[in-house]
Amino acid sequence: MTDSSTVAKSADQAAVRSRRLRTAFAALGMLPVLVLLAIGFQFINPRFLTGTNLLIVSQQSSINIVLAAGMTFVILTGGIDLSVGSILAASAMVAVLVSLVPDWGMLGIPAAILLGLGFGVINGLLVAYIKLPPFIVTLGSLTAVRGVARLLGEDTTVFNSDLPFDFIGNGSLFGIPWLVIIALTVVVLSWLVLKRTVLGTWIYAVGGNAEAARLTGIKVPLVLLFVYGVSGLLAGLGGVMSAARLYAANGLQLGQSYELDAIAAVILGGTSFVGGVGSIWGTLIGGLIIAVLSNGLILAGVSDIWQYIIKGLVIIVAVALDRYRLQAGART
Amino acid sequence: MTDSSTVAKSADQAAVRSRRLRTAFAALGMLPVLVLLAIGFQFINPRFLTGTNLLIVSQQSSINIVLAAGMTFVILTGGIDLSVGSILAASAMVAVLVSLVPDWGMLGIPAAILLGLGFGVINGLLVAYIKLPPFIVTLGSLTAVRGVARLLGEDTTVFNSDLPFDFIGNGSLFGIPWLVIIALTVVVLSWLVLKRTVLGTWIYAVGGNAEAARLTGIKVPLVLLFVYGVSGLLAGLGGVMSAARLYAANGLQLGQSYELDAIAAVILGGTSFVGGVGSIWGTLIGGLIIAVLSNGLILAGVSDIWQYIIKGLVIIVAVALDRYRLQAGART
Amino acid sequence: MSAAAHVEAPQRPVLEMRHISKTFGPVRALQDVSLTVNAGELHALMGENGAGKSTLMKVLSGAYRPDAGGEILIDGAPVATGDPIKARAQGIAVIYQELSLAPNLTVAQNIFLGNEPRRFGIVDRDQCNRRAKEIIERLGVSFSARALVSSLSLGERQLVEIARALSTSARIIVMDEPTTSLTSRETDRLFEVIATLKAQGIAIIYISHRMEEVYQLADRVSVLRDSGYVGTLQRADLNASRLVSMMVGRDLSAFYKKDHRPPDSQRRVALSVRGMSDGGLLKDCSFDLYHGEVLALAGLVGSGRTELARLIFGADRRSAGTLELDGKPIAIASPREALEAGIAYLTEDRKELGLFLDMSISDNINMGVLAKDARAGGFRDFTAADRRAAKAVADLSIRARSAQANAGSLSGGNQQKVLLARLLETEPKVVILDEPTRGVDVGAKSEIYRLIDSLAGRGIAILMISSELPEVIGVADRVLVMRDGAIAGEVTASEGRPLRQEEIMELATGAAQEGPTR
Amino acid sequence: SAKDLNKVGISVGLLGNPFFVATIKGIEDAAKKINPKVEVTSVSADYDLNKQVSQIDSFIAAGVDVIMLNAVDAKAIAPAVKKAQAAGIVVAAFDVSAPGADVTVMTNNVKAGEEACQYLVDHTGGKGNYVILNGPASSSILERVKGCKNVLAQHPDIKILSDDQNAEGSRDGGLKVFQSLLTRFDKIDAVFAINDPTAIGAQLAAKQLNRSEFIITAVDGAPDIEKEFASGTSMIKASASQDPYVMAGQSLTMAADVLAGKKPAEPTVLLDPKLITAENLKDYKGWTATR
Ligand SMILES: Nc1ncnc2c1ncn2[C@@H]1O[C@H](COP(=O)(O)OP(=O)(O)OP(=O)(O)O)[C@@H](O)[C@H]1O
Ligand SMILES: Nc1ncnc2c1ncn2[C@@H]1O[C@H](COP(=O)(O)OP(=O)(O)OP(=O)(O)O)[C@@H](O)[C@H]1O
Ligand SMILES: [Mg+2]
Ligand SMILES: [Mg+2]
Repeated sequence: MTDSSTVAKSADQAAVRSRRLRTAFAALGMLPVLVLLAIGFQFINPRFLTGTNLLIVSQQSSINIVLAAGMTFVILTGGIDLSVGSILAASAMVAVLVSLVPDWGMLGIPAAILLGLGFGVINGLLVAYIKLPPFIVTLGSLTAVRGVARLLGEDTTVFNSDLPFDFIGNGSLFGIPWLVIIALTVVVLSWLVLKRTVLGTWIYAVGGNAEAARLTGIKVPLVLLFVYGVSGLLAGLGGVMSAARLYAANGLQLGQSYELDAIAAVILGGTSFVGGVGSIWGTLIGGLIIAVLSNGLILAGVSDIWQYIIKGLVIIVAVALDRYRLQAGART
Repeated sequence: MTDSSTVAKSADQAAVRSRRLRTAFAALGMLPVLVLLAIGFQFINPRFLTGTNLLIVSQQSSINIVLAAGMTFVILTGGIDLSVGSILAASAMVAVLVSLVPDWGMLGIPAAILLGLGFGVINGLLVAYIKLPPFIVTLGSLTAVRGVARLLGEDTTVFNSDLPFDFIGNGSLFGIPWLVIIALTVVVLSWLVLKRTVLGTWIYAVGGNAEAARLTGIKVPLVLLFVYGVSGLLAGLGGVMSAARLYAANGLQLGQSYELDAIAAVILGGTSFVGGVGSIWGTLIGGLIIAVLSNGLILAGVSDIWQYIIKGLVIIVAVALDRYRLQAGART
Repeated sequence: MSAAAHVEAPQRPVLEMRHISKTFGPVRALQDVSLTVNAGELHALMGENGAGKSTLMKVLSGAYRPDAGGEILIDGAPVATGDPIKARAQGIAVIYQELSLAPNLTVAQNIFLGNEPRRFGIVDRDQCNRRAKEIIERLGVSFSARALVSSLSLGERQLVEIARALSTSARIIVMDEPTTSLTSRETDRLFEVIATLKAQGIAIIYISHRMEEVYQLADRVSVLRDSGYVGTLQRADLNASRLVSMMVGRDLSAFYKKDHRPPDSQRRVALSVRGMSDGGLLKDCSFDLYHGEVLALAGLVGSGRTELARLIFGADRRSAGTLELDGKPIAIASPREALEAGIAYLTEDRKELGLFLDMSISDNINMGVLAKDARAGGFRDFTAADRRAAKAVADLSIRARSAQANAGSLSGGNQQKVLLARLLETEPKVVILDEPTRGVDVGAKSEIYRLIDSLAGRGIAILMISSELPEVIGVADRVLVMRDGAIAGEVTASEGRPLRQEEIMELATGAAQEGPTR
Repeated sequence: SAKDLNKVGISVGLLGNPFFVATIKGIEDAAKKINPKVEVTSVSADYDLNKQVSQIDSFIAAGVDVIMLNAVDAKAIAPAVKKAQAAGIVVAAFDVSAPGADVTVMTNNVKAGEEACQYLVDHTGGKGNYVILNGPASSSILERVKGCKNVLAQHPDIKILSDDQNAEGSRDGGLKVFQSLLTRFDKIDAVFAINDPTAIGAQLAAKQLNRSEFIITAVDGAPDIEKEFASGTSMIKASASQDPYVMAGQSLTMAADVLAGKKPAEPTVLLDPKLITAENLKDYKGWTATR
């Protein structure tokens, strides 16, 4: 008895250790691809791996990473949020408009974030309680919220060259741009919620088997409401970041097809579309890959047309490499 | 024994009949919504339900319906094809370019369709044999094929005012525009394939449970290859229709975000995103709803901004109504 | 098997379900059913497939809301219906028949799902893992609390589900066919746990199609038939013929059937398996399967029986091993090639790997022969499909509203018959049946046994994986026993010496080498 | 066959642009002057030719008298124009030409590019490293770049470092693309941005990276560029301004004349851009000025 249980125990520990290793490796996921890309670009243009340029890349990726973090929550439950680009536009409009009101200046930030949260909650209510398909709900709000964003500025660009919170978009702390600090904070907080809290476990459970989650007494609708709320809130934060970066916002043009970039970051990062599987660190790396591609191709002097073609191919090859790596490692 | 079996048989027939009725009703699905919308618009502008305008609506919806038919195949297997808009653009470019070659004129049609098929097959190979996630594969080709389309015309508009196959875009047969005839033919053929052929049943099976399909001996990769091929081919046909309608094509602008409209038509039509459930008739109605909305709102004189907002809301409300109707009929 | 202690149950009803009805659209799954369960008793619930047992339990657990008119009382007080959270708060825990685990989470996370030990909303992972480990050790399992559920075999998943029910401080535990994928060792452990639970005054509602279990455990047995309540028997009144006639309305003679000729000296090898390995658990498995024989593959949960079957069928990639069919080497790299060669496989996990739940029963049955029946141009022959479906529904007495109903609306046992029907339509030479009677009622079970017998009689070679030893002994001619991914030995019946359960268990547990453990 | 102006349909490339908002206001005001009860519907084609053709179809069905057309594609819109005219509708093009339109009023975009780049040449002594921040390939943008290159080609000492990057005509795109171009090139002397938002985005990038060795010019004269000039510290020195309000209004007035049976003497009008700088800003009437 004692003997077999110690054997079982040590086997158990070995299994746990190898599983930890494997999950760490899986979470790394696309990191090798990112590194390969960086090395490749460095060969073509030695300015790629300079401090300034890396800061530029991280800054350029920051808004997408914030959106993609919210998207990770949603996709983990098996849903999708197409409306983030429109919500970002509406929130950016509000951020600039409120900042133009005398003495209200900084209130633009909470106003924009709350607006984003509001739209997210509406999405969530429709998905969770009226049980509509997430794709249709957020496609509807993609369109409707875009209309609201345009309405807010009466279809023109609103701008404020004395934006009180412009440090967010253009300032740094200890040499690190605020945009990057915000994005990393969002990623770390998301990781905490997803991996350390009860709610996080529930999110994974809903994505893995919603019916089982319901039967164990998890309030599935509340979980769904939460993830769409988070996605909306982070889109609102993205709106603030965008406004602070550009000192301006345009209801129609801003954030067009940002949802595709955000979803691409999430899926490149290894999160499964069917829900339940994935990690926020993967999303971070996915977002960085997208930004590195855009920046690196310009640095390499590739023309706009060829940038399209190469970007498309790299995305496919990256996932194929990842698939190959996983297969080589372990079956299934 | 005889008694019970006859009873069973007649019960069986009754059940078959009631199931047929129910599936017909479910396939009708959004038809009530379509009718309601039409009546509403007729109230606002009596020109809505005139013969000319209905022809315009059906013509405007025709390209989207052709794309959505291909998308129905893909979504039935649980996949997605984001690249249809880009493939449409590339095919339209080829259709016009080939038509400009002296004596080749009509060859533009097969050339465009074959190009579409080719891109679709590449998507299919990547999904079926390299087992990459459809979203990423087609997001990659959305970008890469867009680059190819631009490259084909060196970023300018190609134009042929003597397009030999312009009757497709602007002619009619017995008063019915060719565009509409093509779209309906595609829908009927799709229905035949999906509901009457072995392949069609396999498509539903793969979408319903891919692993079970494999264990039943179904060649899952071939089925996947087929559906992405069909989607590409129909996108190529859409390119021909678009070129014939416009006498021109532009690699950058044409077909932008058409994939969203096509997907919206499919999902509005009641096809499930997880695969295995849905019908092509639903897609037809979904496509018509989208076209009626666009046309009706212009006829009603609604401003562009409010068109966005109303369109978004109507999409959501339509699906909510549908959900409510189904719940009233039978729970689950 | 250890005999569970039967404490004289105090006659205090802890649960009363009164006049429960439940309809799904046109389907009436329950009609005016009432049930009373006392504290500390094990109340068995029996009935044919589709009688409504699982539905009744889902009403109890709040997964379904009953139709108006019914009520549920706990300790004499009515409680809310249709709310899983409230039901759980009332101390009701359920082990569902169709496993309801999140495959992407670990064992420990699943056990405490919705009930996580936490501090300020942060999961106490150490406590979670530690308590999960305690619970699963009580069940005597071999997997880790931190293993992903998706990496577990079906039997192991069932144990996780049981562990989940034990983790709550429930007063009423429903066990809906908890032992369908368990072998006798795990089953014995479960029975020990059940005895302790009863001693603590916990009421257990136990659903099973295995008569022996019910005899061994039950204090009272209630029977459902055709969605209605038939009656309740006291332990003292239990006897087989009475129970069976209550369930099916007629007597069942000759439960196990073994009419096919046991293979004689001129038997021909149908399938010869050599050196099968998967590069992981499975190591060098070799055996011969003869025409007209039923060869059983026994072993403990997780011993690798399913994996071996899948390798033979080409469903997984093998690292080594060859196959010969009728003396000719065959290369099988996919299930399709296996089916074309004449090897068919019935999966143990019908919901995940077998059925197309959203498709009709007819389509499910015909799925393997669509191409064969097709008309020119790949068009389907619906007449042939309807004919096949109607025949299969009649032959296997599949209980369904119609052959056009969705497979997902069938009860578990009937789903199993649909899968069997599909397999038979392909007219195989070698049939691999993985837990063919999992969750199947007595009547259907004896029909399946008869079917297996007649297949063998027609010269078809049958490899049957089963965790139910009486079934193995009753049906098989020969038994291979697996342990830790290898074939540990073979048990053969001979003249005057039938197959013995003890012998199989010794091989399966390795007790033969290590000496007696108890 | 004189008709009254009762219904007007407007289709523009992308409505969310302040430029087009000004054109619509110009059209509405001009139309109200002719008939105070006129109905005006404006839609955005989102730079999709299919969508624009559908919108024209819908306008035909709705029975408008005049279609105010900002063509998504200067060549390919021809068949749709023909169809509308066949239905008895007057088609008036503005900002972008449309083949066969009854009247056309547009900015001379080649000239706009020339003026903006001439300013750069004048202030860099006719030599140095130039960057052209390009945009989506529409006819007006192609013409601006063409005009710019006409000027630059006369100065052999000018080197064009980059002209094939698409900054999407937006602040966001300008910022992103120019950040990367600044990393790629150490020394830039002059930048031509195809419109004002791109220029402002480029300036944001320069400020972030502490680069100030160059000057920027653009085309448009949008409200935000006025603010830039007013600040006095801007790196953007000049913008070849258009007057969308006047341009679109004039197009409608001419269309109403055609509707009333009065053919204009000259159906195509090219409006010259006006180069605005910090110095002459006070004389400039912006897009949003009340008129
Ligand atoms: N969700 C559902 N929709 C429609 N019909 C259902 C549903 N669930 C169960 N049924 C029907 O209700 C009846 C009772 O099913 P139930 O699962 O309760 O049977 P059971 O007694 O548990 O059978 P088994 O022994 O096979 O598990 C069956 O006829 C089944 O087809
Ligand atoms: N998909 C999988 N991935 C990883 N490991 C798996 C997977 N499926 C099964 N296993 C492991 O392989 C081992 C053998 O499983 P298998 O299903 O062959 O056992 P079995 O003897 O059929 O048992 P059961 O009675 O539980 O079905 C188990 O320990 C299980 O944990
Ligand atoms: Mg059951
Ligand atoms: Mg097994």
